[in-house]
Amino acid sequence: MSDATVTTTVKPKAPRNQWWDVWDQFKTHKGAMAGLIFFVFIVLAVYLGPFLWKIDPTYIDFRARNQGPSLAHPFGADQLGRDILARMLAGGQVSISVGLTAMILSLVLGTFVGVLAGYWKRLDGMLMRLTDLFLALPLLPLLMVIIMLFRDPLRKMFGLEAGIFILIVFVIGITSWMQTARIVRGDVLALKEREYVLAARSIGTPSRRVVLRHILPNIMSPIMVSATLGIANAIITESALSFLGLGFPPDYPTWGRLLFDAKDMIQQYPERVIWPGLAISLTVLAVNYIGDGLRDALDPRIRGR
Amino acid sequence: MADGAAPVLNVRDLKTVFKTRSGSVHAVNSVSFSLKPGELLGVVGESGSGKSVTMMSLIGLIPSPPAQVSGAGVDFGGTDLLKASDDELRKIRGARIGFVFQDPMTSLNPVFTVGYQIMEPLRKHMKMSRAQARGRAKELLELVGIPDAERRLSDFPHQFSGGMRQRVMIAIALACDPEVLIADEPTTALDVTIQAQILELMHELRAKLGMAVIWITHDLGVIAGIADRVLVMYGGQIVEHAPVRELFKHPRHPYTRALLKTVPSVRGERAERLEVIEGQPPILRAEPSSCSFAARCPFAFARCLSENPARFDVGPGHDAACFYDFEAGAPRATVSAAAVGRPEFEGGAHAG
Amino acid sequence: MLDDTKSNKVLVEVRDLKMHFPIHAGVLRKRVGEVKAVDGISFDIYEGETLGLVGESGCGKSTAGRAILRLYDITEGTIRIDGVEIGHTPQPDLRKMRPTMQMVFQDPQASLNPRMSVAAIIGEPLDEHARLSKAEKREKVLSLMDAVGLNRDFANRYPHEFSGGQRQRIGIARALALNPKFIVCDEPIAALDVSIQAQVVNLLEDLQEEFGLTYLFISHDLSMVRHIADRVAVMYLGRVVELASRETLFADPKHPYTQALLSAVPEPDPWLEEKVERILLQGDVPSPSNPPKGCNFCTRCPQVMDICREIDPLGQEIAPGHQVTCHLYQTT
Amino acid sequence: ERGSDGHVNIIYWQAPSTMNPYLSGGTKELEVGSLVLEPLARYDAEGNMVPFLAESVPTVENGGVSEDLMNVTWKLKEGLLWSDGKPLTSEDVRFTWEYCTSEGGGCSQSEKYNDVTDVEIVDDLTVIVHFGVPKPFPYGPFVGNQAPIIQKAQFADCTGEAMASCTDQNFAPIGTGPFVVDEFKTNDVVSMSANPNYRDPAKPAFATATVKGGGDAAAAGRSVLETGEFDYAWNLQLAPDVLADMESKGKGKLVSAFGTLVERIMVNYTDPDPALGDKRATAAHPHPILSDKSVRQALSMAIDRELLVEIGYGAAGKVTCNVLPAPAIYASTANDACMVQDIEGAKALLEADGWVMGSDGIREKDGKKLSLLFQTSTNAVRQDFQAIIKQWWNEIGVEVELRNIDSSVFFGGDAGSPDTFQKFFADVEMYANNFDGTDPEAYMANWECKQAPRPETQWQGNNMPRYCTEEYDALVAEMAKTGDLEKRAELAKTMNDMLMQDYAIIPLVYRGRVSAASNTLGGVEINAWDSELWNAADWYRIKE
Amino acid sequence: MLHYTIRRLLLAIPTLLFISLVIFLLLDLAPGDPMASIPLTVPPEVKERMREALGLGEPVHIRFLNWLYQFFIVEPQVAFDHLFGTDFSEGKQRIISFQSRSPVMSVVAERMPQTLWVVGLSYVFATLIAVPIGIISAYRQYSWFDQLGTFVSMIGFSIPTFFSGVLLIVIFSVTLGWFPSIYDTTHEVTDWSSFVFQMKQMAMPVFVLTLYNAAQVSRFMRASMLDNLNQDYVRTARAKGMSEKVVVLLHVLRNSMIPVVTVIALGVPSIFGGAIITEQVFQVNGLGQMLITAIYASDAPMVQTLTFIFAVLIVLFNLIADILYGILDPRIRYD
Ligand SMILES: Nc1ncnc2c1ncn2[C@@H]1O[C@H](COP(=O)(O)OP(=O)(O)OP(=O)(O)O)[C@@H](O)[C@H]1O
Ligand SMILES: Nc1ncnc2c1ncn2[C@@H]1O[C@H](COP(=O)(O)OP(=O)(O)OP(=O)(O)O)[C@@H](O)[C@H]1O
Ligand SMILES: [Mg+2]
Ligand SMILES: [Mg+2]
Ligand code: NI
Repeated sequence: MSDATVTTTVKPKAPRNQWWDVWDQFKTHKGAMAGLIFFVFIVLAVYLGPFLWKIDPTYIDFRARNQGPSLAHPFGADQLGRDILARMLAGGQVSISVGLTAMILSLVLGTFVGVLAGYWKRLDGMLMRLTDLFLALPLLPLLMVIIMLFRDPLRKMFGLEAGIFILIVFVIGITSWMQTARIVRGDVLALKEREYVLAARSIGTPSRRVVLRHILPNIMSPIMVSATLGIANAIITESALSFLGLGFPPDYPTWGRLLFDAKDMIQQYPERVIWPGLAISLTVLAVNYIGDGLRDALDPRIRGR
Repeated sequence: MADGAAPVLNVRDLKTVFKTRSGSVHAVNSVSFSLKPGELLGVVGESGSGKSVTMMSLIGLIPSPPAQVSGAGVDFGGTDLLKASDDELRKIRGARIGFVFQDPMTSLNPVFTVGYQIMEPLRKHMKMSRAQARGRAKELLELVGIPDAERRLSDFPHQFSGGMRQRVMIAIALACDPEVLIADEPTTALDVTIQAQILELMHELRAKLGMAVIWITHDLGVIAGIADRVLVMYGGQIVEHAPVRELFKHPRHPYTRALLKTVPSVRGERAERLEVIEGQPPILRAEPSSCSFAARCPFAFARCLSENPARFDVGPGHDAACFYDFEAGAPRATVSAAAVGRPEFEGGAHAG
Repeated sequence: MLDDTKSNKVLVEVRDLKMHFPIHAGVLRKRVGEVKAVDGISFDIYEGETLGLVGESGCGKSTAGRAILRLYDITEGTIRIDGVEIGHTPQPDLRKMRPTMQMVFQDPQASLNPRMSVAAIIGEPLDEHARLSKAEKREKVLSLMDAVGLNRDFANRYPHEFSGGQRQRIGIARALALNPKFIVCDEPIAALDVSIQAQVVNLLEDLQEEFGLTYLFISHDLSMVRHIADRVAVMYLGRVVELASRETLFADPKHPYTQALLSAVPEPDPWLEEKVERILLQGDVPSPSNPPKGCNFCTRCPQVMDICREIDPLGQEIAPGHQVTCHLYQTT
Repeated sequence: ERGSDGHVNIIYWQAPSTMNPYLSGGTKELEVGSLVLEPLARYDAEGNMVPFLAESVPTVENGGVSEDLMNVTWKLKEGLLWSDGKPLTSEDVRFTWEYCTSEGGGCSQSEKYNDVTDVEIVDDLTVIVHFGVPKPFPYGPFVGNQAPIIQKAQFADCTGEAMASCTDQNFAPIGTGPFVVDEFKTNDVVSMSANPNYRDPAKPAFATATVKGGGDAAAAGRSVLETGEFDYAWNLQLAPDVLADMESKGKGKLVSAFGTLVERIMVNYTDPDPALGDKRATAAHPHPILSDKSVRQALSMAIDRELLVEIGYGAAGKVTCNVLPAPAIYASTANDACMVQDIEGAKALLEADGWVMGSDGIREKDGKKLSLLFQTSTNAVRQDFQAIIKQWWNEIGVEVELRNIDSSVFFGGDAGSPDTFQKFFADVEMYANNFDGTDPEAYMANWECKQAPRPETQWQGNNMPRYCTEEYDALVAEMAKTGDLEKRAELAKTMNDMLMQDYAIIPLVYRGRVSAASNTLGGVEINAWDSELWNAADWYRIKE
Repeated sequence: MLHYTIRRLLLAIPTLLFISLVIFLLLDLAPGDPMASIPLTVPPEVKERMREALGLGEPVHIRFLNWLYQFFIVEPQVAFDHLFGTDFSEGKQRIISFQSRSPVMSVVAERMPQTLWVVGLSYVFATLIAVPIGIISAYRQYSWFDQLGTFVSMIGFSIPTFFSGVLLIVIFSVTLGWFPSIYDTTHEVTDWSSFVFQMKQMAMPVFVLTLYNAAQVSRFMRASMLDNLNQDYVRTARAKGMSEKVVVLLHVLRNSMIPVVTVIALGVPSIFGGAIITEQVFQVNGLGQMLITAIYASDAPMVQTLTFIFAVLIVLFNLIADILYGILDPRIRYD
C-alpha cells in the first residue's frame, strides 16, 4: 500500500477494541459470512436441536425400520428403526467437537514443533527427523497401541465418554500434526530473518516472546489452511477409528460413522448417505471459507482496504 | 543535438485510472510531453507521483484491469500506441522501445541465465539464430562493460552484483537498438560509486548509439548531471517542464522550488537545517479539480483550491502548472494560458 | 544541531571489533572459512555527537552497527558503552543493558510488525523493561508519538497505513521509548523519498538536541551524512579506512577510496556538476570471505603501489582527529 | 466335456494368502485349496461322508475300522494321477501325515493327526492309520478339506522348519483336484486351469478359473448379483434387505447352507474388574452380578431371537436355543422356551430375586448396579445386534455399555492385549463358533473347567464363560470313551442342556453360510460341512 | 551440491535405523496376533506351535537384529543373484511374510505393477490436470473458473474415498455398466481391445485418486502462480515484447514450479505407499491393500518391511525435493 492513503479520515480517539476491526473486515467477505452463518446454524442445530427434537438417537423402534422420510421421522429411520434426524444431531455434536478439538490439538502441536524447528536451528534437524518418523509410522498399529495403553486409565479418570473423547482427540492430534509442522517451519525460517524480529531483539524481547508476538501472528495464513484441512481430516479419521472399534462405542452415532454404515445401502436408501455426506462436506466448506475470511480479517494490511 | 527534429515520441493527454476495490486511483492525469531523437528527458517527482505508471502506460505494460489507460494519443513513429493491438505493441516493446526497471535485484528472472534473457528479444524481434544471438549478447555485455562476457552469459542473475545486474538490464533494453530507451530509476538501488559507473556508461552509449532516453529518478543530482530537458511530476500531473539549467536556475513551480531546497549537497554550502516540504502528497481519488499541491504550497491562494492550473508558458521551452507567477512575484492574471495537451515545446538546451 | 551538546566524554568505545561469519562446507559441515564482514575496527563516539559511518554496500556497516549493539555474538574485540564492557556478556544478561542502546532500522516497512498497531509497537519496549500501568503506558506511548511528531490519533493504526516517513517515525519512537543514550541509525533514510528524508533527518537532529542523544549514523548517502554527522568514518571491506571530522573529511579526503566515493556523488546543480572531476573506480568489490592480500582496496585503487599488494596498512593519525589507513600516508 | 465351458470367475473377498491348507487354517485358504488338493473323503452338503480319493469310507461295519477303534484302513481308488501325471500312492498318504506332524513346522492342522501313531503302507493303494488310543470317531486324518493329500515328490524337502520357505510348492501345490494353479498372487488372485489328469475325463467343465480376492462383502455380492462380472461370491454377510435387493436385480441367486455355527453371547462367570490386577477375570473372583443365575436367565429371556434373525441374517439364520444345533441327532429341544421373548417375565424374575429398580431405571441389589460391559468384534451385523440387545436389556433395567474390538485383536491370542475374547475383560461378549465336521466331542469339551483361559495358560483355552462344574467335566470324560453314536448323542444333548439351563451361554442365531451364484453357473451345491467349492468339478455353464 | 547430498545421505542412515527400530517396537507392542484368522476350531496348542514356527518365540532384540540382517544383507544379495545369476544368497533365510509364508520382497515386486499403474498414473494425471488448472485459476483469479476450482477441490478433500468410490461403482458399473467394478490384476495388455479393457478398469480408481490429488496440487500451483505473477521480472519479460504465452508459460511457470515440484516430489512416496482405501474399494490389490491386510493379519514382517521401505522413500524424497529445489532455483546453493 502506498503512502497516498494516509490522510484519510482520522479515526475516533477512543481506543476501540481491535476485534471490532477484525469483525468489520470479516463482514465484508461474503463467502466467510455465508460460511459463518452456516456453521453457526449447524452448531446451534446439533447442540440445541436435541432439546427440540427429543427422540433418543439410540432408541430402536422396530416398526419404523427402513422407513423413508415422514412426519414422525423427517429424515427417515435406519435399518433398526432409529430416527436419522436425531442421530444426525447427536452425531454432529460428536463430530464437530472432535473435529474442532482434534484440529486445534494438531495445529498446536504442529505449530509448536514447526516454530521450535524453524526458530532454533539446533533443534531443527532433530525435530524434522521426528517428523519424518511420524510420517513413516504405520498409523493403525500406532493407534491400536495408544488405545490399548490409554483407554482404560482415561476411562477411569474422566468417565466413559469424556475419556474416549480425550483419547480420540489425542490420537487424531498426534497423528496429523506433521504437515502443519513442516509448513510452519518453512515460514518461520523466512520470518525470523525479518527486520522486525531483529528489532524486537534489539529491544531485549526474549525469544519466547518474539515467537509469540512477532512470529506466530504472521504465520496465520498457513495455519488457517491447515485448520480447514485438519477439521475434515479429523471428522473422517474419527469415523475410521470408531469403525475399527477404536473410538466411541458402536451405538454412538457420529457423522463419519453414519456415512460409513450407510455406504452399503447407497442404492437402497441413498438419503442415508446423503445426509451425513452433505453435513461433513458443508461443514468443511464453511470452515474453509471462515478460515479465508479470518485470514483476511486478521491481516491489517488487507483490513485497511 | 537534433534541435527541431520531429519527435520520436509524442504523448498527448494520457490518463491512467486504477479501479480498485476501495474506489479508483487517478494515477496519471492528462500528461502530455514529447521526446526528440537523441535527447535525454529527465523525469523527477516524489514517490507516488505517477512517474512509473506514466511510462508503463504508454507502452501497455500496466496490467488492465485494474488500470484503464486513455488519452488523445501516444504517437510513436506513426503508430498510436494507445490504439495499437497487443501484437503490434509486442513488436514495438523490446525492439523499438527498451525499458530498464528500477530494481535490478528482482527485474531479472532468477531461473534463466543472463545470456538467455538477453537473447530472448534478439531471437524474437531480430529473428536471429541461436549462435548469432549469442554473439550479439556477448557484444552487448561487453558494451555495458562487463568483463569476461563470454563466460558470464551462462551465469544466473544472482551471481551478479547489483550494479552488474543493472548493466544486464540495460543490455537487454539495448539489445535490438531501440529508438527510445525508458529507464525507470535505474540507479536508485545502487551505490554511488556504481551509480557513477552507470551514468558514465549512459553517456558513452548515447553518444555511440544516438537514441532518445527517458530517465526517471527522484535524485536531482542525477538529473543535473545527465538530462537535457526535465519534467517534474506531482500528483499524477506534469507540473513543470524545462531545459535542465533553466529548471535549476529558475524553478517556476513551488513544488520544484521546495524540492531543490530539500536536497543537501556534498560540495556546496552546508545548511544548518534541511528544508522540508510539509504535509502529505494527495490521494488521487478523483480527477483533480484543484491544484494538487495547494495543500502544501506556501503560495497557495483561493484560486488554487477551486481550479486546476494548466501549464503556463514561463520561458523558452519552459512551462509550469501554477497560478503563481514567480517572475512577477504575484498570482497570475485570470487569463488561462496555453491549453493542456499542446503537442510541442520548442527549445531544450542540452547539458551534454 | 548545536556544537555545545558535544562533550569529551567517550560514550561508546569500540576496539578492534571483528565479526566473522563462519562458512561451513563439505560432508561434515567443517568450517572452511569465514565472511570477514567486520575485520578489526576501532573508534570512539563522544557523548552527544553523531558519528557517520559511510561506505559501499556490503562493506560491513550494518554488521558493525549490529555488532556494537551485540545483536550478534562478536568474534573478537571489546565494546564499552557508558563505561560497561558488553563485548562478551551473554545475551540474557544484556537484556538490562538494552534500554541504554537502541537501533533505528533501514527499512521502516520491514522493521515494523505488520500485525501490530502503532501503540503496540511503541509500547513493546515498555512491556519488556518498564513496569507501568495500562494508563501510564498509554500516556507514555502518546507522549512519544508527540515527540516524534505523530498524531496521537494514529495510535490504533497499523504500519501499512502510514507513509514511509511516518513509519520511520514509529521506528524512532520505539527506539526512544526507554530513554536510550545511544542509538544506532542503520540507514534510516535509505528507503525514503527525498522530501521525506529531510523530515526524518530534521527529526533526528531535534531529538538529539532535546534528549542529548548520541548517534551512530550509518548511511551511504554522503550528502546526508555531511549534513548530520560531526565526525565521519569511511568503511571499505570490513575496515575503517578513514576517520575524520566532517569538515576535514569532505574538504580534504585523504584515502583514495574516500576521494573516489566523494567524487561519485552527483551534484544537484548542473553548473557544479559539470565541474566535478569523477574518479571512476574499476571492477567490483572483492568478496569479504576472500579479501585480497595487503591493502583491501588495492584491487581498485587508482593510486596503488607495490607495497599495497603486500602489506596491510595500519591506521594512523595524520592530523589531530584524522585517521587514515593507507600506505600513501604511512610515516613510519 | 472337459474345458468346454470356458472360464469361471470366483470372488473371495478375503483373499487367500497361500494354497497350502497345512500352513493356514483360514477358511479362505482351505476352500480355495480344495480346488486343487483333495482328501480321501469329504462331507457332502448333508454332512454325510463320501469317498473322494478312497474307494469307500471305512467303518466298523465294513471292517475298515478295527473293533478296538485303534486303526483304520483306507483303500485308494485305482489309477489316480497327480496333475503332473505321476501316480498317487500310499506313499503320498503317509507323507502327508509325516509332513504335518514334522517338528518345528507349525502345521495348522496337526490336531487332525492327534493320536496317530503310525500310517502303515500295506501296498501302493492301501494304508492303515494307527491310533494310540481308541478313536470312536476316527475320521480326523485325511478327511475333509483341512486334511487333503499332498504329493510326496513335491514336498519331500519341505518338512519341518523348511515348510515355510517352500514358497513355490505352497503357492502351486500339485494336486488331484479339478484344477491346477497357473499363477498365484498372494492375497490377490489365483489363476487356474483344468487338471489334465483329473480322474473323470469329462470334468471339470471349465477350462480355466480365477479366484479373485479383496474388497468387502458388498462389493463381492454386487459383482455377482448386480453386474454379473463374477460367477460365484463367497460369504456374503450383509444385511438381509441389502442382499434381497441385490438378488432382485436378476443376475444371480443366493445360496445358503447350515452347518453348526451359532452366534452366541458368552456370560462371564468371573469378575473382570481392572482393580483386581492379575486376578482379573479368573476363577478366584466370581462375577458380582452374573454369578446370579436369575440375572443370566433374565438376560436371555429379554431377547427376541426371531427379530435378530430377521434383521441380521434373513434366510441365512434360524432361531436357536442351543449351542449345539446340528447335526439333527444332537439337536436338543429341551430349551425351546427361549424362542419367545419375555420381557415381563425377565423383569419379574429380577424383581423376585431382589433386583429392584433404581431411580435412574437401573436395577440394584446390595449396592450393586445391574450394569454390564458388552463386547464383540467389529462387524456391521454384530454392532446392530449390540444396539438392539442393549435396548432390550435397558428395558428390563440393565445398563449396558457397548464396545467393539477389531477382529484381529479380538480373536488374536496376543497375551499382551486386554481386548482378546479369551481374556474376556468384559461382562458379556458375543461371537460365533462352530466345529469341524459332524462330531461334537471336541466342541463340547470346550466347557470343561480346565479349558478356562487364565494367566497360567497364557490366557489360552476355549471356555470363555469360565464355566466349571464337576458334572459337566464327568460328562466330557464319558463321551471320550463312548463309541456308540446314540449314546454319544445323548451325552452331547445333556451337556448342551446343562449349559443352556445354567445360562452360561446365551445362544442367539443358528447361522448358515450365504453365498451368491450367477444364474448361468450350474451345479453349485453349497456345503456347510466342507469346502463350498467341494464339487467345483461338477460346475458348468448354463447355456441359454 | 554433491557434498550436501552425501552428507544428507549419511545422516539418513542413523535416522532410518532409528525409524526401523521404532516401527519394530511399535509392531511388537501392538495388540493383534497373526493367528487371529485361524478358525476358533483350531486348538490353542496348535496355534502356539504355529506361532513358534513363525519365530515369535525369540526375544525382541534377536528378532530385530535378524530382520536387519535379512533386510540389509540377504535381500540385496537375493536381488543381486536375481540380476546376475550368482548365488550369494543360497540357503539364507529371507524375510518371510506370516500370512503367505512367501518372501516379502517378492510379494512387493508382484504388487508393484498395479500400484504404479493405478496410483502412480493417477498421480501423474493429477499433476497434469492440476498444473493447468492452477495456472488458469491464478491467471484469472476470482473468475468463475477459479471459484469452481476452489469449490471442487474443497469437495475433493472432504468426501472420503470409501464413499466416492462406491458412488462411482453404483453409477458406472451397476447402473450404466460402463466399467468393471472389480480390477483384474492378471489382465495383460496385448492388443487394442485388451488395452481398451485396461483403460476401462482403470478409469474409476484413477479418477477417484486423481480428484483427490489434483485438489491439493492445484491449490499449491495456484498460490505459487499468484506469488510469481506480480513479480518484477514478469514486467521485464513483457517489456521485452514477449507474448503472453511465453511470459506465463515460460517465465512465470518456471518459477512457480519450484515450490510445486517439491510438493509433488514429496507426494511420490505416497504412491508407493498405495492408496489404501481406494485400492480396497476397487480391489486393485496393490501395495496399499497389501499393507492393510498385513496389518489386519498382524503380519509383522510384511508391515515392518513395507513401512520401512516407505520410510526410506520419505527420507529419500525429502532429500530429492531439497536437491531439486537447489537445481531448479539457481539462487539456492547448498554448501
Ligand atoms: N496497481 C495499482 N493499483 C492501484 N494504484 C496503483 C497501482 N499502481 C500504482 N498505483 C498508484 O499510482 C500512483 C503512481 O504510482 P507510480 O508507481 O507511478 O509512482 P512513481 O512516481 O513511480 O513513484 P516511485 O518513485 O516510488 O517509483 C501511486 O499513487 C500508486 O499508489
Ligand atoms: N548473517 C550473515 N552470515 C554471513 N554473512 C553475512 C551475514 N550478514 C552479513 N553478511 C555478509 O557480511 C558482509 C557485510 O554485510 P552488511 O550487511 O554489514 O553490509 P552493509 O555495509 O550494511 O551493506 P548495505 O549498505 O547493503 O546495507 C556482506 O558481504 C554480507 O554478505
Ligand atoms: Mg516508480
Ligand atoms: Mg546495511
Ligand atoms: Ni548532445
